[in-house]
Amino acid sequence: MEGSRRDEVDCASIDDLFQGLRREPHNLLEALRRVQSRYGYLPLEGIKKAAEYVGVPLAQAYSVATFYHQYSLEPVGKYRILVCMGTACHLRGNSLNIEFLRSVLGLKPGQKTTSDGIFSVEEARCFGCCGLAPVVMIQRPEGKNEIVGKANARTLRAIIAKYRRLEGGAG
Amino acid sequence: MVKVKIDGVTIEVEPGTSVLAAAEKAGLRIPHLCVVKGIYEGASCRLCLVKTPTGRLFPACAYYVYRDEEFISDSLDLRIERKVNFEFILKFHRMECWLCPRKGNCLLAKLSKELAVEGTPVCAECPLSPEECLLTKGVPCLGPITLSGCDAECVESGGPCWGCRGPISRVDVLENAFSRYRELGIDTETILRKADIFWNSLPEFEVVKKVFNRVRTS
Amino acid sequence: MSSQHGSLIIGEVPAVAGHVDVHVESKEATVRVKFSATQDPRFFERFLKGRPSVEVPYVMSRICGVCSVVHLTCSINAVEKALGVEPSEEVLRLRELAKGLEIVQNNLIHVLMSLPDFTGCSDVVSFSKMHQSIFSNLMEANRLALEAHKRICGRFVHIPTLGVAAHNKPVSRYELETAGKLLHTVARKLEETASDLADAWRPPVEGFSDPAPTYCVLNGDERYPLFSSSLLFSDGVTVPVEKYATVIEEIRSPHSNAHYALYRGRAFYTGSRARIQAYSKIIGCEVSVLAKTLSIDFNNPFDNVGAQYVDVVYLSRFLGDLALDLADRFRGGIKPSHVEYSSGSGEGVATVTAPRGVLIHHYVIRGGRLESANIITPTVMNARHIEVAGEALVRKLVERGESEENIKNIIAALVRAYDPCLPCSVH
Amino acid sequence: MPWSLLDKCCEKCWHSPKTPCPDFINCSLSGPLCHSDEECAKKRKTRLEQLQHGEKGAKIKVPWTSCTLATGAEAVYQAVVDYISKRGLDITVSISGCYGLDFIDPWLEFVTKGMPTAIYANVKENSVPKLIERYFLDQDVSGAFALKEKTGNAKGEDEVPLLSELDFWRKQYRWVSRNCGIVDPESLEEYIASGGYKGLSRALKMGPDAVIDEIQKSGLRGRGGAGFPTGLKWRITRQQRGTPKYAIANADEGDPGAFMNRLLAESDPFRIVEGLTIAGYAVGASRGFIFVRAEKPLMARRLQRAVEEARKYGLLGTNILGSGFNFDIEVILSAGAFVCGEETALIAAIEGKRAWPRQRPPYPAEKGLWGQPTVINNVETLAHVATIMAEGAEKFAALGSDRTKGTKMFCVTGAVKRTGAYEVPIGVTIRILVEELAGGAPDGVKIKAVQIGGPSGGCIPASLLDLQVDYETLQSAGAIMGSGGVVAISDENCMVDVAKFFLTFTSAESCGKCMPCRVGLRVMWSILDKITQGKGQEEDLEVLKQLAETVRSTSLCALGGTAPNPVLSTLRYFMDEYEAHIKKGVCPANVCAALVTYLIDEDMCIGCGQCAMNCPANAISKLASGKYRIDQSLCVKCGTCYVVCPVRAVKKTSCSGGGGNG
Repeated sequence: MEGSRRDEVDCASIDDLFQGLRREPHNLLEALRRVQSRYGYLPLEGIKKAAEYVGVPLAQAYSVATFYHQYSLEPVGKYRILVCMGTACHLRGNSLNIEFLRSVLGLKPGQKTTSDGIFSVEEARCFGCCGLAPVVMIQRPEGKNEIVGKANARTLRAIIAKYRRLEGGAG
Repeated sequence: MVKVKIDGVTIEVEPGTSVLAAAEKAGLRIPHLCVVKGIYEGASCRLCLVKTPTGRLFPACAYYVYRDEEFISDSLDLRIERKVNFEFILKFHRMECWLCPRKGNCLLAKLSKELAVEGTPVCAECPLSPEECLLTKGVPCLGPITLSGCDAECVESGGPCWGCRGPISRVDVLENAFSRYRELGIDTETILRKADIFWNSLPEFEVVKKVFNRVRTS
Repeated sequence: MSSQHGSLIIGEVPAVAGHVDVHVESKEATVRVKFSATQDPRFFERFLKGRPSVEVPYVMSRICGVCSVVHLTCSINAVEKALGVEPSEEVLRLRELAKGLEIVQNNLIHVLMSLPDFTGCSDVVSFSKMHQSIFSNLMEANRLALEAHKRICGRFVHIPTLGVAAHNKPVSRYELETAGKLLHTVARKLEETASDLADAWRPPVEGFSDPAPTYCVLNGDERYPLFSSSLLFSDGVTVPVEKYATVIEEIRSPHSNAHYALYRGRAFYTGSRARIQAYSKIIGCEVSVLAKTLSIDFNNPFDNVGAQYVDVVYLSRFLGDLALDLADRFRGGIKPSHVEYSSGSGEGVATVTAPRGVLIHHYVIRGGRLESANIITPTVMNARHIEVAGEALVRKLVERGESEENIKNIIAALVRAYDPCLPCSVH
Repeated sequence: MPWSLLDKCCEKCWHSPKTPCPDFINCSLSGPLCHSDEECAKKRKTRLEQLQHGEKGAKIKVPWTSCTLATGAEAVYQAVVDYISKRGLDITVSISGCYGLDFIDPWLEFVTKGMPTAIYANVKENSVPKLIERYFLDQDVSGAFALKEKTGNAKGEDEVPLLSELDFWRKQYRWVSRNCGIVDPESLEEYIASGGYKGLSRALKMGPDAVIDEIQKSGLRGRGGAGFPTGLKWRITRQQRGTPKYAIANADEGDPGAFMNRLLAESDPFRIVEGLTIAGYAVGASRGFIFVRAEKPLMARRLQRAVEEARKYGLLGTNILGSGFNFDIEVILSAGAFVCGEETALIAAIEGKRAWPRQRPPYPAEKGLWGQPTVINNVETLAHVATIMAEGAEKFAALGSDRTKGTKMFCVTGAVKRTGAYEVPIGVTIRILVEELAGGAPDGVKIKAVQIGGPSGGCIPASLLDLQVDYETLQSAGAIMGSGGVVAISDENCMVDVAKFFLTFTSAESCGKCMPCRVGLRVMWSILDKITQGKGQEEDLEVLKQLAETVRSTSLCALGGTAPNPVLSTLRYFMDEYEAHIKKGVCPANVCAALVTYLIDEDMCIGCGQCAMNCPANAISKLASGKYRIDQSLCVKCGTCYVVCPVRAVKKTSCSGGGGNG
């Protein structure tokens, strides 16, 4: 499954991504972000192109790509469930929520994405919505985000069921 | 030229010299590990810490002097900080010294002796290359499970390690050592019996035995 | 102890290694000196039971950190005898060399430690200040001896070089030659220092003669014996080592953890004083001249120190020649070697010349494992003799009206003169 | 598009980015200055009036920020627009920032002439028509949350309190957040109409040195956490010989529990752009950067838009307002790394490298971005700068405590009734923040500690709530002011778990460059983990302390240097909880999973089956009696049943030796 997703990536026509971006090394972060936003993750070919475009060695681009949390070198699920791990969210029970999500989705330790590639569960840093703690954010493939405030096992189960239905209906 | 005073020794150096370079110029030894002049000067290992008279700590390798300044490079608290930091370094170092090409010329082993940190096995100091290793000749050598610090004198004079300095207490090292013994067909019972000579009453030896038993049965 | 009655305790006589208390009790003209080692016994003979015979020597060498090589070689020898293994000739020679080197270096240190007693100084520091040249010469000789030792053995104590029927360290011809030359230098240095030393020489008690003049040495014909198969007593009796038990009896000291060895129920002594007397013919005149220079009275227990000095000079020459000879014979150096043997059963007694005298290791091995062991160290042999000599000495000193403080110092000096390496008596 | 204040009033006005007019800001408010024309003056007056009440005399403001969007402001906005177009009402709908009062999100503000301005709290999209009808058609304000002022001619006015009289508003001093929730954050015109860019035009007339003097006189200290005097930092940077110089706004607000920078940038972004421009002018920089945290994309969009707007009207670019000062700003989005908040790491990130901090000195003021002198200020600091330059240093210096002047925004979250961001003069007590502004603990729990300063801060016990919040006082109590996040911790939380949580955070966020931070924090974490599993030993605490000290004093940057603070402060104030875990194997707050057992109280169970349905391990089964029971051998202690039970029949107990470590 993951393999086939990888193969889909064709980075030949990637150059249009970088339009309007100056060819300066300090634009590396932005260039990588654009690659990621197109493919959902950073394919190696994409990192190469980005590095080439801004004029830094591939090694540096790779070191940057592995350093920041927002970049992912592996394909992620269609729906990325980001569980806030901020203080307020932790204190109000997000550590329980993430365990719940993982067990409901049947994720093994170290596994991020469900085997059908629909959901991935990740820890995230504070979204700045601490007033609504605990917060879970679902990144949808069309680029819109759904923020769920005051999340608990019940609401999360409902949300997963909702997206499962959506998937079931589509395919 | 500016004057740097380190531990009471005054050294005249060009402005922009690091404290470490100034100390080396005066023949003072400040332990350091990560710095390679011109290649890496990121001040990562935090071993070359020096103290200003006001008590602030700086890494000597990345503190450049532009005016007359004074530093202390050796004091009890500095030693403790260095020691703890060095223990951190060893904590996640994969110590399979018996297979390491740097054995016998290992900076970590040297520093662990210098900083009095118990961590590396005798193999780290052993002058024999991995191919000449006594273990490969079937000699039951206690090197892999014994604390270094003796400069591997026994191995140097031809005999196997007898474990004079006591057992290493890191479980992962012991496990690796066990599998190495087994790989080379050395009876671990012999090893334990030999270790029993000097470690008989050491509480740490119980750890060794426990680990060996666990690995054997698993 | 101003009157005829009283007791005196000399606590913790400082020496090279270990401590010993000496209790002096005098009661109606009978004086009793009690030599009591304060150290706890370590039960080497007991806890080695059941250990594989190969390991035994390495552990036995830990009886004493000062004369580890001697214990090691003796133990190896005993195991070999028990198992009937014959090591090759060069291995035997290297063993002699290693052991002899230890005697040289060891006795040198003993001499240095005792010299304050013999020059009227309170301690080594003041001795080093008063007799700077003697001190620096002796230290230099010691350093050279250590250097030679390192060349042959790799490290100073508990050498892993030697093993049962084996030699582990490659010794190159260069190393042998260097060791030989160094040893000759040691001998020369000591000979040069001798006259200076003679000037400074003030034995604590002169004219005191040994009340029990029986000694024991290894029996050797032509050559200074570092190993031997028989013991020689001063009354002319020669006993094969296997039969040592018929003449030497080891008993527990009634008042301490130390052991006594008695020769037919009598106290006897061993050590350099005995060796120089017994081997006067082998040693030859050059060294005898040295003994004259130092005006050694072999009948005086104190003069053991002087005898040691002579012993060191002779041994340095002897071992230097041995090393050079080996270098000549083995032009490519001596390779590590070992003789294959099956771990069998048997009984073996080995005796070697130790720095302080005669050392006996006696093992019974069954099925490759140690069944029983008996070790008689020189200190054990000397222990009773110290008491006997001490009693006579105290009587003499009290007659002379010496102060209590003086008596204390002199008794301590006597103990040091015999044997500064006390843990061996408790093992 | 109607005529705006920023447009030319007539042919005589000559301001454009290419031909800047030094009096542009003053002129657009109280102009025209270069010529006298009744018409033009009237035009401005009408426009100002329009801005306040909407072009059609009525206006609905919908807050459009991350926090309100998360509670459904988008749907509310849609409902408002739909309803207005359906009924054909003459009402302008505009967006605004956020007051920082999270507990009323999402809210709506209704403005019309002759009526008191009303705020409605927690609006649902289906209640929108009713609200609009009642306010605009019936002129009835009853049901509103608060009013801005009273006019005496609306129905139900007496029952609704004035906003300025409410506790959480009255006790605030809104100095830097004055525009938050009031102006449209995407409109430069509204910003200028509310007094914006006065500071910059004043600064440009004073000259750089006078600006630095002014800031020094105000006593402003960096609001990012360390509290370094801003004026001094600028002076040092100005004195550096190297050119070009750079000015950076640090908008990488990463502390969990702190969102005042997000709030400022989303509600009043121009203030930050103005502040950064002033900073650039004072130090002699030619380029500015705003480095924004990746997790806050709206903040970046707002700032980006503000920069573009300012550039459009000649407030950025070459020869700003005719002063000869050239300055442009680039907004850079991070890619997610907490350590970017550290200034040297931030510089590395801007350069397009890994965000690895480097050893200071040399400080960025000497060698910063691309080796050039660089001034880095926190977003809040820069907002203060713009306000100080507009209002004058004296006014600012009159606020605050003896040692630290001015105001500071604090975000109070956790176990309080009214979570939100509050601006208070520095020197008020923690009690005022937590109890008076945020309303204290929710019913049924008690606040036992307050965590101040994010992962780098410390936990202060409830007994010390009367401490003043300023840099020095907090430091002496083992916390730091940090960026100003205040998290109230109730007695339902375990302090050991809290300390472990912060270490989880900091050790995951450690950049990995230096040893004490990379390894030390992990080792400390594993000790705490051992303690929370009930396997701790007494000597662990000593080791923990020693490690914490080493990590603190030898780490390369402030991340590692402050990361042990939560551990040290909990060790200092909550030793009893550590001891309970270690000696008795009990978690007093029933939090640490390994020490807690979940049981269903059969007397209280109503047999609804929620617990069994939600149990991920299928450990809950129905008994013959219709009640439920947990099979302890299957229970994974996730706590789901505890949360979902509608009647709280699931109980947590922490019994001795519950760790099951034999």
